Parts: sequence; C-alpha cells; structure tokens
Amino acid sequence: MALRIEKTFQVSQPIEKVWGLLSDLAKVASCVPGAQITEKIDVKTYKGSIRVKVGPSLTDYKGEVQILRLDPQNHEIEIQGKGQDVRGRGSASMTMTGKLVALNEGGTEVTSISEVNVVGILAQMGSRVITEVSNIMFDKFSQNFQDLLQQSADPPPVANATTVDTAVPSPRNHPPAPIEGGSIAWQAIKQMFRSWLRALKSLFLGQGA
Amino acid sequence: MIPPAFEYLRPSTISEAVALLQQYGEDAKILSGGQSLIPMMKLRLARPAYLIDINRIAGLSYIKEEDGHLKIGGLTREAELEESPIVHAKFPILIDTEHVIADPQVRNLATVAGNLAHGDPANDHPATMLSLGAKVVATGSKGQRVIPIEEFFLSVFTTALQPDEIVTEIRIPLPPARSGGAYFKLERKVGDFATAAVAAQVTVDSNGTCQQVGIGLTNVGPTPLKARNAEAFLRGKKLDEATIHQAAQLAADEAQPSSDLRGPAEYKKGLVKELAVRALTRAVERVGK
Amino acid sequence: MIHPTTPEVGGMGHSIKRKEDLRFIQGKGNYVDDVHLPDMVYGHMVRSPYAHARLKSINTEKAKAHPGVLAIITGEDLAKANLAWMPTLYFDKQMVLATGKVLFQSQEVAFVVAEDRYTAADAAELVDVEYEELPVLVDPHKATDPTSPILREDREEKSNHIFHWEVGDKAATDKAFQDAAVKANVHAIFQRCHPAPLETCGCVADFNRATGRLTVYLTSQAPHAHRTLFALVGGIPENNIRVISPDIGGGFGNKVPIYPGYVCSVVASLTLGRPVKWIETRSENLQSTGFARDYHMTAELAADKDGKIQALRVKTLADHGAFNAAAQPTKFPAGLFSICTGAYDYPNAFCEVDGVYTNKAPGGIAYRCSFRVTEAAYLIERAVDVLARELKVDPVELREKNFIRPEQFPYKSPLGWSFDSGNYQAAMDLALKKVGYAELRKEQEEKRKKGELMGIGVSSFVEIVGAGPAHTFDIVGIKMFDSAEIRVHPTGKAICRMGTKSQGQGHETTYAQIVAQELGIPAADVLVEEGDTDTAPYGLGTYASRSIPVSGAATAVAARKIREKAKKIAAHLLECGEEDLEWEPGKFFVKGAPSKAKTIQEIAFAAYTNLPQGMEAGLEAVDYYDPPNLTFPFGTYICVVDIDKGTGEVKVRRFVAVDDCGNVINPMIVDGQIHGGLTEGLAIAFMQQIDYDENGNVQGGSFMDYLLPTAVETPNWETDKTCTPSPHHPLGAKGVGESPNVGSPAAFVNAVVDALAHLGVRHIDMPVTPWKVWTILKEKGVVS
Amino acid sequence: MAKKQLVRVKVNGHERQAEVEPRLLLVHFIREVLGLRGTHVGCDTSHCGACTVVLDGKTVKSCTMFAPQADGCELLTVEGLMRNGTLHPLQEGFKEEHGLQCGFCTPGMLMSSYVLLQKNKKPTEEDIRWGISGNLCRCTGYQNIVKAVLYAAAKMGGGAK
Repeated sequence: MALRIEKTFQVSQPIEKVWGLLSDLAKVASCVPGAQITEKIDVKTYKGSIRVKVGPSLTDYKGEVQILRLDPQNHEIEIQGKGQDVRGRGSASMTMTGKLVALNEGGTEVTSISEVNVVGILAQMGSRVITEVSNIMFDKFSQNFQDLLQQSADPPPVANATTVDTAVPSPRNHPPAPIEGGSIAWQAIKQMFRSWLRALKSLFLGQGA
Repeated sequence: MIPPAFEYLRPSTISEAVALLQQYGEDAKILSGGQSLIPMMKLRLARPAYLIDINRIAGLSYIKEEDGHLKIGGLTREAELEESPIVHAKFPILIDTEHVIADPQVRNLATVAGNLAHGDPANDHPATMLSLGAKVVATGSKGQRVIPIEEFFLSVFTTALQPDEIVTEIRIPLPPARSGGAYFKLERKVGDFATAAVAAQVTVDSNGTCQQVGIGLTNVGPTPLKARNAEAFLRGKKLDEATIHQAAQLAADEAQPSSDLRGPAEYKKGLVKELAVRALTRAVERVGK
Repeated sequence: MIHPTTPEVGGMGHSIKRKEDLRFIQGKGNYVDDVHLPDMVYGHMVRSPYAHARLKSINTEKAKAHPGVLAIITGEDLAKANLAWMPTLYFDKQMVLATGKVLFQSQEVAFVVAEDRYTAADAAELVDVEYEELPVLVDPHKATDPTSPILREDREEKSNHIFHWEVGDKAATDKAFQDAAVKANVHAIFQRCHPAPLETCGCVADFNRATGRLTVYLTSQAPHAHRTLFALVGGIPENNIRVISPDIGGGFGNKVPIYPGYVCSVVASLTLGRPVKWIETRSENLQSTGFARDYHMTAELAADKDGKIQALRVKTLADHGAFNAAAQPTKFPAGLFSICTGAYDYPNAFCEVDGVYTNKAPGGIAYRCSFRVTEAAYLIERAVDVLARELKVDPVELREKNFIRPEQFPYKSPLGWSFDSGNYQAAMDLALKKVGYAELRKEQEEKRKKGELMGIGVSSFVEIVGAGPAHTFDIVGIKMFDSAEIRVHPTGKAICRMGTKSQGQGHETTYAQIVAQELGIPAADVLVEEGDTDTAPYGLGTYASRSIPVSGAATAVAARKIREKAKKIAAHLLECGEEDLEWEPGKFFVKGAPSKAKTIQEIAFAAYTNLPQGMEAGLEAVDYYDPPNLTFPFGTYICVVDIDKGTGEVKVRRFVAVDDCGNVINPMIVDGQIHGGLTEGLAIAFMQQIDYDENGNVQGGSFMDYLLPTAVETPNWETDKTCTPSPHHPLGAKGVGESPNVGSPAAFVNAVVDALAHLGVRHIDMPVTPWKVWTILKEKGVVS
Repeated sequence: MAKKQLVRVKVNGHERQAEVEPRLLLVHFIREVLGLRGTHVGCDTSHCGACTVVLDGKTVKSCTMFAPQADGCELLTVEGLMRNGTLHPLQEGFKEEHGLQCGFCTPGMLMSSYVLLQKNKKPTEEDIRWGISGNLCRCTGYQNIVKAVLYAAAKMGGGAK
C-alpha cells in the first residue's frame, strides 16, 4: 500500500529559524510521539526501535532513519524512515520531502510531501483505513512541528522512552508528547503504526467488542 | 489461526471488572461479544495478556423503557434487539440496522455496546445512535457517567471511554409522536462493512414540518459522522422531495470518505446522497406509523 | 441409445439420491483435518511478508528453544537434500522453502513442527528472518520492460518472459481483417480469481520407520499423479508411498498442484518418524495456492456487412506469478484457450499468448475449467456482443447467423479442434423461449423511455473437456487416460474403484449408476471407492470435467467387459449358445423366450460357484480408457439484470441456463452442478478479485475482501437441457461440472453492458462492482 | 503457559469436561478435546460459518469463541441432530433435495437451519436465505439448501407460508 500525503501550513517564524528546525533530524523526529533511538550512526543516520501498543495491539519495529538530501539553498530536505516488524510480519517506510517558502509578511510556508509504503499484514488487512489513519497522523505531525517551533526558544522537552499511548489525540495546545533527549523521528512512524494498528481492529466483520 | 496465550479472568460484577481493568491497565482487554476482538487475536494483531470476560456479569442484559428512554444493557446482544417488541414498535430504524449488521451468528454474540465502544466508523450502530441522539453510560473507577453520543467518537477507533471504563448502558430518548426513522446501507455482500450507510430519524409536527432530525453516516470518515448541516437545513422545513434532495446533498458534502476496495471517494459521496434520500424518504413514510 | 432402467436399478437418467450424503449429514465425513493418528504433530508455515526480497538470514534458535518444538525446516536444510525446489506441473520449478530470494507475499520460508497447533503457531513467530526488500514487479505489462527487475535468478534466460505460444493462420487472418467490411474489438481482463473451496488444503504425512512406508492423507484431486510426483521428487520407491484422498471439501482445481506444505510435512515426518499434520489457514489458501485466470486479452472480430464472421484475432498476456505453476497438459502452454473461436463457423483465426512472471503467487490453475476454457468462452462471447453493437443487430441474431450448424459436425475449428457434436440453435431456441426474449426486449425498450436500466445478456458457449486422447494429452509426461475397476461379488453386489477423485461431484452415486446402467446391478448395490492409491487403479484424477468423459467411459467399458464374461456364464447356465442370448439391464434371456433368463446376480454367483469348464473364476474387469477425442458440451445462458442507478448495484432478476452435456446420468446432480457453477460465475462477474497493490501486498487475501456470495446475493437459477450425445463416448455423455462457470461470466457482463449499451458502453471489466457501474453512469451524465 | 481453565459443557445431551488453555478456540475444543469432528473450520475471519454450533439455543461461530466462554453451557453439534437412530427432518431434507455436494459446509448449514426452524416454523424462501446468510457454501448455489429447509419445515408441520 503506497500513499502520498501532502500537507501545507504557515507559521509566523522567519524561514531561517524554521529551517534550523526542519534540517535537524532529531528535532523533526521528535514531532512524532514516542520512539527510541538506539544508536547514532552519523549525523544523518540513526537506528531505533519502537514499541507500539494500541488498545489490544502490540507491535515492535526496528530500523533506521536518515537524511537523504539536504538543500539549504532551496530549503529542502528529504528524510527516509524504514522499519521492520520484529515478528517478521511486514515493514513500513516513509520518505518525506520538506520544503520551505518565505512569505511576504515574514512568516514561512512549510510543505511536506510524504510517500508512505506499507508492506505485509497491515497492508493486506488494513487497506480500508490506512489512508484515513495516515491523514490523521500527518495532521498531528504538522501540529507537533508547529508547537515545537513555537517553543523552540525554550530548552528541549524532557525524555520519555516508554510507549506513549496516543489513542486519544492530545489537545491541540498541548506540547508534543515527551521525548527523550536523544529520541528522534521514530515518533512519526510510531504514530503511524499506532494508528494503523488501532485501525485494524475494525477490519473484522464482527461488530461487537 | 491460533490466538496468542492470555490469562482468562471472569469477574462477576462490574466493580470487579473495573478493578481488574485498573489492576492490569493496558495489558487487559474486555471480552464481551468478542466478534471483533477474537478475529484480531487470531491474526495476532491483538495480544492482550489478560482477557476480562464480562459475559457472566448479571443484570447487564436488558432492553427496557424507563424515564422516557429506551435503555439497552451493556451486554445486550444484537440479536436481542432484533427480537425485542419495544424496538419493533418504536424504533424501526434499529430493526433496519440489525438486519444489516454482520450475520445471524455474529449478532447472537456481538453486543450493541461493543458495536459503539469499538469506535469503528464502519460499524452500523454509531450512525443510528447519532441520528437518535443516544447517550452512552460508562462505568469506571470514578463511578458512572453519561456521555452524549455526539461526544463519544473522537477519532479513528478512539472513543471518549477512559481505559478503566466499561459501557454499561445505552439510552435512547423515546421518539415523540409523529416520528420515523430508517437506516440504508450498501454492502458488497451480507456480512460486509458498509460501503456507505445513512441513518435518518425525523419528527414532524402536525403540519408535516420537521421538528427534530438526526442524520448519521457510516464509514465515510475517520469517525461515524453526524450530518449537522443537513440536519440544520431540514429543521423547520416541510420534508418534501426537493428538500430531502437538498439535505441529502449537504450530507454528501459533509462526508469525508477515502478511496478503498469498496470504491473511490467520489462514489461514496454519491452513495451518501442517494442513501440519504432513501433513508429520509422512508423515515418520513414511517412517521405516524 | 440408452436402455431404460427401473428406478430401483437406478441407471442413467434417474435422479437417485446421493449415496455419499448419509455420512455428511451426520457430521461423519472424513476430511483431511479429521484424520487423527497416534503421536501426530503439527506443522506451521513461516511466510514472507514481502513480495520481493532477498533473504539475508534466518535465525531459528529462539524458535527451536520454545518448549514443544520438534523441528524447524528452512530452505537451506532442504537444499542439502536437493529438495529446496520442486517441479511445477508445467515445465517450471518452484521453491518449496525460499532460498536466496522470496518472490511473492506469503511465500513459504520455514516450516515449524511442534507437539500441537498452538505451540507451532507460537514458535513460528520466533523464527527471525532478515530480509532486504527489492523492487516489486506487479504489472504484467511491465514484465519485459528493461527497467523491471528480473525475478527469476535461477533461470538461464534473464527475462521475465516465460513463453510465447501461437496457433492458427496468421497471414490468412490478417488478410481477412484487411478485407473485412466490419471490425470490432474488445480488450478484456479476466481478473485473478481463486477457487477458494470451503476446505483449505492440507495433509497428514505419516512415515512409518518400521515398515518404511509413507502414507500421505492429502487434499488431492489427483492422488495417483501426486504419488508418482512424491516418488520422483522425494526419491521414495513408489510402492512405499500410499496417498489417500479422503473426503475433499471442494476442489475446483485448487487441489491439483502439489504445495510446499505437503512436501515439508513429508520431510518432517521422514525426519521425525511421526505423523505430521499441516492444514492451511484461509489466508494462506487465498494468498499462496493456485490462483486462476489473470488473462489480459484482446479479441478482434472481422465480419462482412451482413454480419457473417470472417476471422478472429486474439492477443493475450498471461500473468503466471512467480512460478509457472499452471496445471495443464504438456503440449498446451495456454491450456485449451484455442477453443476461443466459440460456437461460430468462420474460416480464419489466429491466437497468441505470452506468459510472464510477476511478484505474485504462482498458479494459473484450471479453476472449474478445462484449462483456460473459461477465459476463452468469456472472450469470444464478449467479442460477439461488441460486434453485434457495431453491426447494430441483436446479439442473438448475430449468434444465430454464425452458429456452426448441426450437420457440420464433426466440425473442424480454424484453430484445429474437432468438435464432436452440437446443436447450438436448439439450445438457443429453448433458452429464448424459456426466458421470453422478445417480451424482455420490449420491456427494455419501454424501460429505457422511462430512464430505467435493464439489460439482457446472452452467452452461447462451447466447452472443450475430458482431456484427453493420449496422442496429444499428458501431464508431466503421464498420459491423460483414466480408469475404472469393477468387481462383482458372489452375491451380486459390486465394488467399483476409480482413478478419479470426487470433491463433491457425487461420484459415489454417478459411477454406481453407470454400473447399474451397464450391468443392471442396482446402484444401491454398487460401492464406489476412490482416492486410495493402494487400492484404486491408476488415473490422472478429477479436474477439467474429465471424470465422466474419461473415467465414466472407463466404467462403462469395464462393465461391458464383465457383461461379455457374464454372457458366457449365462449361456452355460441356460445351456444355450451365446448368440441365442439377449441382454437387458439386469439379465440375459433367450431370444424369443424371455422367461428363460439369468439375472446378473445369478450369473455373479455362478462366477464363483458354477463356471463353464476352463473359465477363470470371478467376475471383474478393469479398464484404462483413452478417449478418442475430447467432448464439447455447450449451452445458452440468458441473464436479465436491473440496475439501480442511485447506487450502481446490479440485480440479477432472472438467469436461464440451458445446458447440453449429452446424455445425463443423474439429472438432480447435473442441476446441482449447474447451480453451484453459476453461483461461482456470479461471484467472479460481480465480486471477486485477488488484486495486488503497488508493493505486491495481496488485496483480497481473506474472506473479508475476497467475497463469496451468500444465499442472499444468489438468485434462483432456472435450468433446462437439450441433449446432443457425444458420438464417441460410450454413454454419449459429455461432462457438465464446469459449463456453468465457463459460460456464465459472459452472460452476466453482457447483460450489464446491454443495460448501458444505449449510452455507448461496450465493455466493463470484471468484477462489475457497484462503483464501476455508478462511475460510468456519472460519466455518461445519467446520475449527477 | 496461562492457567488452565476447567470447561464443563453438556454436548448433545452428554456432560463433558476438560481443563484447557483459555485461548483454546471453542471449535478446537469441540473437534479435538471432545472428538466431535463434524464441526469444521473454513476461514479465519468469522465469515464462512462452517464452525456453526448451537450454544444455549443460539447459533454461534465456534471459531470466534474461546472454550472457557462456553463453560456451563449446553452445546448442540451436527452429531446431536439424529434422535433414536432417526435422521432429523433437516438431515433428511438435505439428502432428498440435494442440499449438499462436498459436505464441508453442511454441518454448519444444518445447525443454522435448525435454529431458524425453531424460531420460524413457516419460513419463506427469503427468510431462509437471510437465516443462512452467515454460512457460505461453494458448491450448491444455495438453491437446493433452501429447498431442503422448506422440506424439513413441511415435514415438521410448518411448510411455506
């Protein structure tokens, strides 16, 4: 299952400040709740794992996230995250291209174009909801990114490597879910899986619980 | 298809069940009808460490009229609703709904409460309950609370229930005189989720002017949807053909379907419009019956 | 001519109740999963989540350490025994367990054996497989693009192209098209389907170390062929292998191939010395075992201005998935697809097929179909409808104008077949009358004026079944004869053993009726036994509607051999010459003196007690029947549909099926076959598809999305018959099980297209779903 | 290993009990613990109904229940339909009307039809089609199954409306 999700939003901060955040993999990643970086390979590449628990579903993934392309001139970044389910039931990957355009009023327009690929049992059983869920996920990512930008003058928020249950969406004005100091981009992917897994509950005919 | 192992717990009261939920937290899952949970466990997409089987809790299975409401117990099976004389007499919309939920065997086990608590936008009762203005009674460690159905569905498979809460009752206001309702669903075959479905419940005054209206949409958005614009448009109007068509278009505009194996988004919107016309027309026909 | 028998005897033409039913209705059937042996253990398959990936490592340590786990087999383990690959039924090989790469989602990667099912499933999750994902090839049209990945590294040819096959006179056909006044073409995809019998595939492999014998209880439509393949592939002496097909819960072609799970179970049993059971889940069945169809076809018809067809040109791309695991006769890479000229008489035809590999499950099996005959029938019947639109004539009229006439039989088709017999106009006439065609057309006209959508679809299909003559037909070298062995006991009762294997077709009843017909022994007194290779004579099994055409003929011939001997015994008993005797089912009597008679029961007793001097005792015969030709069942199906414009739903209002399968053995069973096949046709036309997304994820890999109609979606079928016996079959029978599945898809689709024809619609690909219909209505401005 | 659960049932009139893993599916309990193999498994997702049994008078899909859920319940399976060596009218109807081919769906069909006729003595064809809509058959196209149920209804004193 492959999908393309495009999100655009505007922020009041100047382009260089936004770029400072967007080009920092660790920070971009922190916009997605609850993941764990297990190893830093280099400044552009991290290894990590996530444990996703949604309602009755529990899934563990491991993989890596890296910057594929960084273009400060044009304020463009391409990030790729890939994870494999440790029980061998599939994988998911996402390539996100982020692009900034300075606005006349001094703010910045942020555009993210993401290609998401899901392989394995989730894609087999979950096609009826993946689009639905991914959209929600990316909305949240955008929101968290804006929130982080808002408070980027402050010191980075504190750590939490454990599973974060985001089944209930956090209120918009809430700060992004707590992130560990070194914790990174797994959150986007994690959120995605979390939502998918939650979605999968619906896939079975029985409509009782 | 073999489910993973779990510890089986069988409380005999609600408070015991709530206590177990508190004790085991996210490792536990309520087993009620099991018709959604067990298939997930067989595919090993769900693997709760503890299953709290609430089926033996006494006094949770009932359908009764009380305080101006139809009250449905938290363990009432779909099939019981289908066979209830009160429901037949006063809620033809629920009979429509029962007929198209899964299949007879599944309805014998699946519960009405579970159908809501699952939070699946593709389930049928959410739309019906939205159209009827139902309330969900949840019991948890902090006691009981009543959640209006419009506030119950938060996101995809996410409801307003707290982790230690169990749905113990559903309350549906008894429709006033001159009310009617209907549920229209298109499914690819019996037992399938809706490609789209529309629930409509109306109350008119003696001149045929719409006093109350509820419209719920199934499987055309991240949550079950209440077609508020269509409802607002209809209130105070005579429910003639042209008005119904206009309202149906508004309902279609409110739908946010995604494309999938059941069809492209555009089709699903078209379907919402068509089914809304049919549901509203039938609801009006049933007024006074 | 068929000699009438009494209902008590129950020969041909009697709707006697099925003998096999008694055990099934009591829940006493014996399916493979019902086989329970002492010390039996269970296998569970670990499968690839990826459609195309390199296997980097498989770590089985954790799984092996799990309590109750007995063995874990990987491709590397099998490779050591040279068993990592096995031959398919069609000039290819396939991996038993993956080595190097996986080539489709759900491909078999490792086999876990444990003390019970639950433990095996738990341990399977602990097998840690590391993959490196590779680019995926899903679209068969891109298979030969230079940019597409080469899937099969094991092959010498570094290409995804499997075969090119052509038949017919290309030059003459091209010339006919140049000269033609009218041309029509249709591009039609026959989507990937799955037979999905209600019982999935499975086996119990039981190797007895003490005796050295291997017994395999198998969901097999072809137990003898499977025994030989086990012997050839596994190197086990064939006398030490016993394959038992117990009751089979539906096959429809799905249970013809050998699947990796069977091989792994055998290997595990050989290793452990214990019986190993492996039963597929439904998802495994849909995602990994033999799919059917996936033919991407273009047909062009050339005609003169009066509508006389002059030529047919067909070009087809066949998607075979990762391995060419088509189950079909050796000389026919596209099966009997060249029956695509249909029921029509024209001089020129040319047909070509190219097969390609993709990252999908292997197969190309004959799903309720005699090797690609369904695709062919669908194509020609769609094409003729399109030509009728082009010519602006009624599709019935165009068909009638072009039918092969009864006096033209045996008819040599332009693609080389010799049609045995037919009367296509008779079937058409009966169907038209039964459905009330003229009135329906009037009704349609009225409805169109009111903006209502109603359609009438016709399909005049011809099948080619009963493979087949040994000079042309073999599967992996084994000639496609089939067999029957009849033994008459001293008390006049009989046992009949067959090379075929029923999967619900009612063989225990129909073969008994053939014996009853030929020997006059009541069908109730004839036990039919199939499926045990230790006792039954060798045969190629049941598929391609070959049971009655081949084994049914063998039964008749074996019975006639017995009758010959019985005649000698009767002459001895009646003290007359053989030439003085006449036969009617059940007895020999002296010509002109009917009271001087010996019943078959008396004769049977004498065969063991009172034989003529020098005659061998006993009354039995075996026959291995090599059919002189195939049989060509046909029929006309007419479907009437109403379309709900608001939702795009198609409602089948009526469906009239007139079949001609020659002489009928049991009309009740024939009708049952037709009901079932039509229902499968309905599902294919309107609901079913095994689709793949761009990453090779199976869409339709469970009954959630691979839709099987329930009783609610299924209409009442109206059936009738004409009878044109096969001139070469001993009983004049032709076979019927597949006709409804072959003939109906075109009738359904033609009906929907007919309903929309006035809007300019000429074709809709199956499955014809509500959203497809609605989208067309929207494009045409019928709905806003 | 999870704590075993004692499951006591009355199946086809006989009291049976066993200690089982709680995750044991009811269908496996019936087939492998009780040894009643007439109840079949045809899918994983609760769609096919081959595993249908009657639990306290209601049809359920025994592949979508855990064995402990049936503790204390009364079960009727296909093996319990015959009484005193006589076929149930439904069994007879399925045979007389050719309501089965491969026989795999038959036990589940019989159990659904059994409860259908308990609730509705004079079902119409439409009632029957909806009543068996949780059971899939690949062979018969349902037409003769409908006839078989009508046959049984007539024999049991009901008959078509």
